[in-house]
Amino acid sequence: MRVKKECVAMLLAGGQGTRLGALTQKVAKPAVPFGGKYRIIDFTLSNTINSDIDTIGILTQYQPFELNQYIGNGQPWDFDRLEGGAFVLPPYQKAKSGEWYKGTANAIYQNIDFVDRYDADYVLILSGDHIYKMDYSKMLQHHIEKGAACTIAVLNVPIEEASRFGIMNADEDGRIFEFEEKPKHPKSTKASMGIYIFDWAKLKQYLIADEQDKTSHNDFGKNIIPNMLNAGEKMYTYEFSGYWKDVGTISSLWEANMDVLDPHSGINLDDPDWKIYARNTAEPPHYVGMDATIRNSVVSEGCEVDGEVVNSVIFRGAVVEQGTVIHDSIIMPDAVIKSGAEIRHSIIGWNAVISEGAKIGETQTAPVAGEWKIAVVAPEAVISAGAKVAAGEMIHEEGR
Amino acid sequence: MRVKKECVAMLLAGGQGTRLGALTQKVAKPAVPFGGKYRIIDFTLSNTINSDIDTIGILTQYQPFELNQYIGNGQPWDFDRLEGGAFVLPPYQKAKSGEWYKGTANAIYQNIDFVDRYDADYVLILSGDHIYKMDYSKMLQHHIEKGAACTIAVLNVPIEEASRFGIMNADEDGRIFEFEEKPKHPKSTKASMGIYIFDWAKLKQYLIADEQDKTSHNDFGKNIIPNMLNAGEKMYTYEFSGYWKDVGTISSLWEANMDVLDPHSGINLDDPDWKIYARNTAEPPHYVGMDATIRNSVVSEGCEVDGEVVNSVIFRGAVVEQGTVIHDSIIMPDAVIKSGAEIRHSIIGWNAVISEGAKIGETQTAPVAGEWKIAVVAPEAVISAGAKVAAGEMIHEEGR
Amino acid sequence: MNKKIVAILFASGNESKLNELTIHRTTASLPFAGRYRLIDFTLSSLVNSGVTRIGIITRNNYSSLMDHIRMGRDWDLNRKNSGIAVFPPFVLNTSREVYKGKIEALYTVLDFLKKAPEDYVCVSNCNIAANIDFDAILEEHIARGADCTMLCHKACVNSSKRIIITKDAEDRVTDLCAVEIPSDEERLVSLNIYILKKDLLISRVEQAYSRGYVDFEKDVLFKEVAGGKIFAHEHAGYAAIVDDVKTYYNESMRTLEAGVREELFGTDRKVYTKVKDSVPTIYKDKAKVVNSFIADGCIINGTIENSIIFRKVRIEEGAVVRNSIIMEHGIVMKDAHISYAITDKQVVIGTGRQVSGSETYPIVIVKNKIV
Amino acid sequence: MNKKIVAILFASGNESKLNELTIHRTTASLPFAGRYRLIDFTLSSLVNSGVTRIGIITRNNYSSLMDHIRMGRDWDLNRKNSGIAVFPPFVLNTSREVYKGKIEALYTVLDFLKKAPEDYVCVSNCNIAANIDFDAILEEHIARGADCTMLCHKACVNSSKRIIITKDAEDRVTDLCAVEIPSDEERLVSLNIYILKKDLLISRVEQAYSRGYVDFEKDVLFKEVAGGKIFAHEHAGYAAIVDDVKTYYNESMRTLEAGVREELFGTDRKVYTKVKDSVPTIYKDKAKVVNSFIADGCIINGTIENSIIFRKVRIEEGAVVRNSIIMEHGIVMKDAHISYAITDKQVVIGTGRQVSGSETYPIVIVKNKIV
Repeated sequence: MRVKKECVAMLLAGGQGTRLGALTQKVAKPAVPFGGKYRIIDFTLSNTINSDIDTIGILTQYQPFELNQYIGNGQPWDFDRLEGGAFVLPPYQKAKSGEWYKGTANAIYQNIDFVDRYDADYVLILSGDHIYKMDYSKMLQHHIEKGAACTIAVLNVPIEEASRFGIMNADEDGRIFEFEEKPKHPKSTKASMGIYIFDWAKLKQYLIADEQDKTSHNDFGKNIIPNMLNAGEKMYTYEFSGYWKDVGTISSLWEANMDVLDPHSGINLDDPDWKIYARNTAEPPHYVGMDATIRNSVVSEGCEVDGEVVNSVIFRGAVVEQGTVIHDSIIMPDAVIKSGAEIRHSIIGWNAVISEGAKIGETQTAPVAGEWKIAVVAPEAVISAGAKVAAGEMIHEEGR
Repeated sequence: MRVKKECVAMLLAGGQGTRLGALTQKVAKPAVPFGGKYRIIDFTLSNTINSDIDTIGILTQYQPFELNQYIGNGQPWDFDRLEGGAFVLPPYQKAKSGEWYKGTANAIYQNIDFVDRYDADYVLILSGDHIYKMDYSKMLQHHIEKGAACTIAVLNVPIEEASRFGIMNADEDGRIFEFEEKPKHPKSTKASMGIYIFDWAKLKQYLIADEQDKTSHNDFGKNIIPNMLNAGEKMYTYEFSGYWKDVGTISSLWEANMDVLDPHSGINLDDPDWKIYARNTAEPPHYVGMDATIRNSVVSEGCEVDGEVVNSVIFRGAVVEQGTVIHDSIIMPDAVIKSGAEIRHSIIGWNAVISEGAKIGETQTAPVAGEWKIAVVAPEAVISAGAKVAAGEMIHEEGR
Repeated sequence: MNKKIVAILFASGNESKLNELTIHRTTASLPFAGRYRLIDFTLSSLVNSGVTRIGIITRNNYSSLMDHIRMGRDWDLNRKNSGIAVFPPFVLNTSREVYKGKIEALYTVLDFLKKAPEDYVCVSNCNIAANIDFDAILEEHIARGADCTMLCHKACVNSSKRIIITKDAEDRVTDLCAVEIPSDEERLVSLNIYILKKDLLISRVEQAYSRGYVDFEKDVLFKEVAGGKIFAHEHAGYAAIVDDVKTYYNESMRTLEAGVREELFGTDRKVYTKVKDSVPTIYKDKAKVVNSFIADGCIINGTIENSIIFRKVRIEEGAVVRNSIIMEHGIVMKDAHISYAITDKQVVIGTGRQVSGSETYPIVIVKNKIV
Repeated sequence: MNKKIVAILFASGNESKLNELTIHRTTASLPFAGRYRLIDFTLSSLVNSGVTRIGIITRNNYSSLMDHIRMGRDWDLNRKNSGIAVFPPFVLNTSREVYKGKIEALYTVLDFLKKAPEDYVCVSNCNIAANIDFDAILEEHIARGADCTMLCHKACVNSSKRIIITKDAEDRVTDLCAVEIPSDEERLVSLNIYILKKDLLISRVEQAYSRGYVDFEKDVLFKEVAGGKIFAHEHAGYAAIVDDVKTYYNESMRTLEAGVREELFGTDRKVYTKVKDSVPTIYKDKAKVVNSFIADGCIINGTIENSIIFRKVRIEEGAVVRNSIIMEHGIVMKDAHISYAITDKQVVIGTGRQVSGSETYPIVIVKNKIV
């Protein structure tokens, strides 16, 4: 039996997020923890279900177990539907051939059968490394009203930053006439958010043609979008305003976590009309000890905190012993910070152990050349007693 | 969070089941329909959950969509557990490398992380192309009581057929001292059913060693089992008695379906203590028309039958028009048999259309050289009006 | 604007007229068409139209209904932020008194309605068997600027009370009247399914409740006709209102007509029901079945004509079932004959027994009875 | 032999002594330890011990319990062939009379017990907070050839009635007595959790019911002691019986002790509860929190000492909370002071208000009240 779904979402979970270094050594980027109890992918998954789209394929060929296990039956996000739901889709063999995903477009190409199975009219392409809240159903409505072949979500960025983005040049009605990838002299401030809605029948044509072009990078930004523009397809921008952050670098991941602490940042996680779901791990409430000082911080379930925590995000199950100092830092799930340790402007990976008296990172007052020098300790790493980790240093699993 | 599971099941769903020809052109063998409303994999999945094992990895690199969509959130088999459940696991890329499954052992090797994630003590290896009902928890108990490194389920076969199987030669206590693959002169009648329980820590060692052996076929039967025997590991048989059938060929698939009609075949699908689950498709009851004759047959939901159906299995949603004759045949889901068609000793694939007056297959009274000459019409194929298909012929998707 | 529908269903209806069939169940959970309960049709129509917030108001005997619905999973209604809510029949939290009419019943769920983000509401009974596209009806409702759209169909009034609609060429309802006189003339009969703007319903219910009114149709709807914004939507396909034994029998038998089956099941809009994991039906050597609707899990070795056979029924050799409805787990033993009968769940007709009613007066055999 | 356990839980207990805390709920659904309901501990212990067939006998006020449990999904108990069954409190299907004692209550579920494939049964109240490994206890029970294993712990009897166990060196129970006299002496107190062979329980309940007995402990258990096959199993970790406001307060405060938290939560045996998708707790600039247990979703900008704070509580600037329990959605507004108090759900303590009880007599502020 085939069940029709008007719109199917395809999430490009990507390969190894190399810019996140030690944090993505063992997990795909979308599985990286965020905001005290979430993972990055929770935002896209929650947006999708909140937009009434109940079928999503998550395309990854890199370490899918963590994602597979995390998503499980999809129930935490309400994706445990009779038909549809959330599927992790690594590459597979067809009757005659099989190959790894070559690019973003190729990943969709290889999963044409998946989308066809749901007889979808539209396909929503998402990426898995952005923190934002967005109602895709409004974008879909806009797409249908414009009769577009493709609609691209755009964000107004400051003109001085525009050259870091893919910029859409569109007429007054929002119809795109030109697309420039990281232009030196940007003509507009409308930056692509990497969120596309396509007419599925149309996209399929372009994917098949693109696959036959041996010179193609099989990439949406480099090939599919320019090809469609050149062919004169009706392509429109859809303007998004609100909090949006690419968390593809250590510096931006840290910033986005700090935004959770800032009531004016615009990212409100506690909106009953737009809940962000996450898999629950059955932890007790957190316990705050006799010697604790916690200010301007987020603390999650299962933690034990008995030190000084200021401007920091403490993830579930973390242990912060007596006499520690944690400032402007992110302590990921189940990390243990032993007594006397000092942590400033750092990210401590899950299950890492910072032993007694270790000093991680340094206080900073402003980013250097636009980037914070955040010290990173890899998941599972052990930092021995009294050891020092400098600002911006990255300690891998072997520890120090 | 990691949740311990005493035993994790790994189902080798295999590659393309070439011996099933047209039936597995577009789906993996375990997804082939069986017994009126089931698929082959329903038996292994139901056995697993009925044995209180709630975590199963389904290893396939061939056309996983159908299986992915069929298994979905696992709910029909009660696999929608908080932790664990049913996962379709195609190959994936690790940080440094990625490759297709080379053999049965390599498929498990590539998924070591999956089993480790559940901290399993034991791993149950299953294959996806057998029809049987078995309580694996009893086999596990036997394994634990014997303190075995490996336990292999065996079936007593007639001595004259023993040379078609992998034969286990064991002492009185059931300890295996020799394993012969398809021996010319079998010394025992204990045939391996392809169902193994291993101590996971032990199996992991052998898998890692096997992976380093460049000459290995990375296969359980050819490499892992002989290697463990040679090393003197404690390996025991576990005797199974009851209905068991390999449905890897057209002839045996047909036979197993016919067994459903035979109250003495030993396969009782309607056992409240050992239910066989399947994904439900919300069809109405079947309707039997004014001119129908149905005898000694199985008819499932959603069918419309108005012809003569004798000794046949009619799957859900099939339409059998007036004036047709269906004898000793299997009509898979949503196939349409138009008026005046005659079908004998045949398998008609799902969604196939047999047009007016077509004649498929011929009456047979006994198998030739042990095999029935079953005519097969591929899924989705259309047989035109008046066309003839001979006994044993296989018609592919293009139709006739 | 949230152009979506929240639904309120009344699980209980004319239980008194369904006699023995509703001793242990509400009308909503009455078995119908071989494997369904009546409520399945309304729930499935709603779900297939994208309605996922459904409140069900119960009156009594609702344990069979709760058991059937569970958390709504079989209708894909096990939702985190919507899904099925079942309301007890008490007007006030503290009271022990059951609601009197639809007005009071609706008054008990005003909070639920107010909190729902949907702007439209569908109010329906659960004694309807039909496959309805509420999406299309809502579009029509909005396009017409209607206050209320009443679903109706062409039918003869042949037993219970029905509301007859008179409408003009633009489908505007010009008159409503309740009749009870059987007649062979086809008329436009209300299905008692309404689409309204949610705010309008809330204000009308509050007004009516405060004045002590109880009957939604008579005390609210009939009065609104004058306003000229009540429209009728004629359901084109098959629709049945089941509210007494006679309509139950007749409408069941109509599901044997190809056209009716097509209209009820033959669309992309599936009818969902509680999944029971039964095996396919087995026909033995002596089976002779014609013109019948047969559910899964049966074992048939006798003769069946013009009948509806529910799940897990056994018809033994030499048994003859004609023009009858045999519910789940029924057994018709060797050489028994049964015609024009409705046997409830787990009824056993003993070897050689004869049971026969007549077309105009089918016999009902109550649950668990051994004849 | 099916060496597994089916469980029967009594959702209701000493409601009368819990006063205002159980107006709207059963003891089973009493909030405890920041994010749990009392029944979560028993359910989780059972599930973690591989018990998946659980019958819950309700008495009254069970809608909050039903709402909490739903289909048991949060405890992984949404099973096709087992899972949670909730039983209404009626002795007979047709009767409207609620059961009188445990004997009658158990009599109502005899069918359920007989159909269950498990050979052993666990009978428990739902007013226990403990993390219990029933698997190990069952093994011990079987190894000893016990008729009944009674769970108990060392404690002082300080308020309600308790059953005191006397046992010999082999843990055989030699005497049982019910006492109500507060005492500072530690004794072996029954937790009212029993493991029995299922067939034995069924026959004892049938015998006792037919003789008109109502009290399981007095009329069955006490008499069995003579047989010499009742054994005691002393639970080594933390265990609390919550049956009046004083024990509720004291046991809540004990969860602030590191050892108690470790014994209740610090194992691989997780305590599950209904998932609510709340955000982490936010500490603002003026937060000063020590020795407290704080659930998710709170916003804290005041002082908290020695307190239990449930989900979604707001403590405003200048507010001081000491030695108190603040349940879900509570608000302590600017400069309000509260000590030795238990505030139920959605209680608001207004700006500058002062509320204080004493250690021996904590104040209870009922649900939804604004102080």
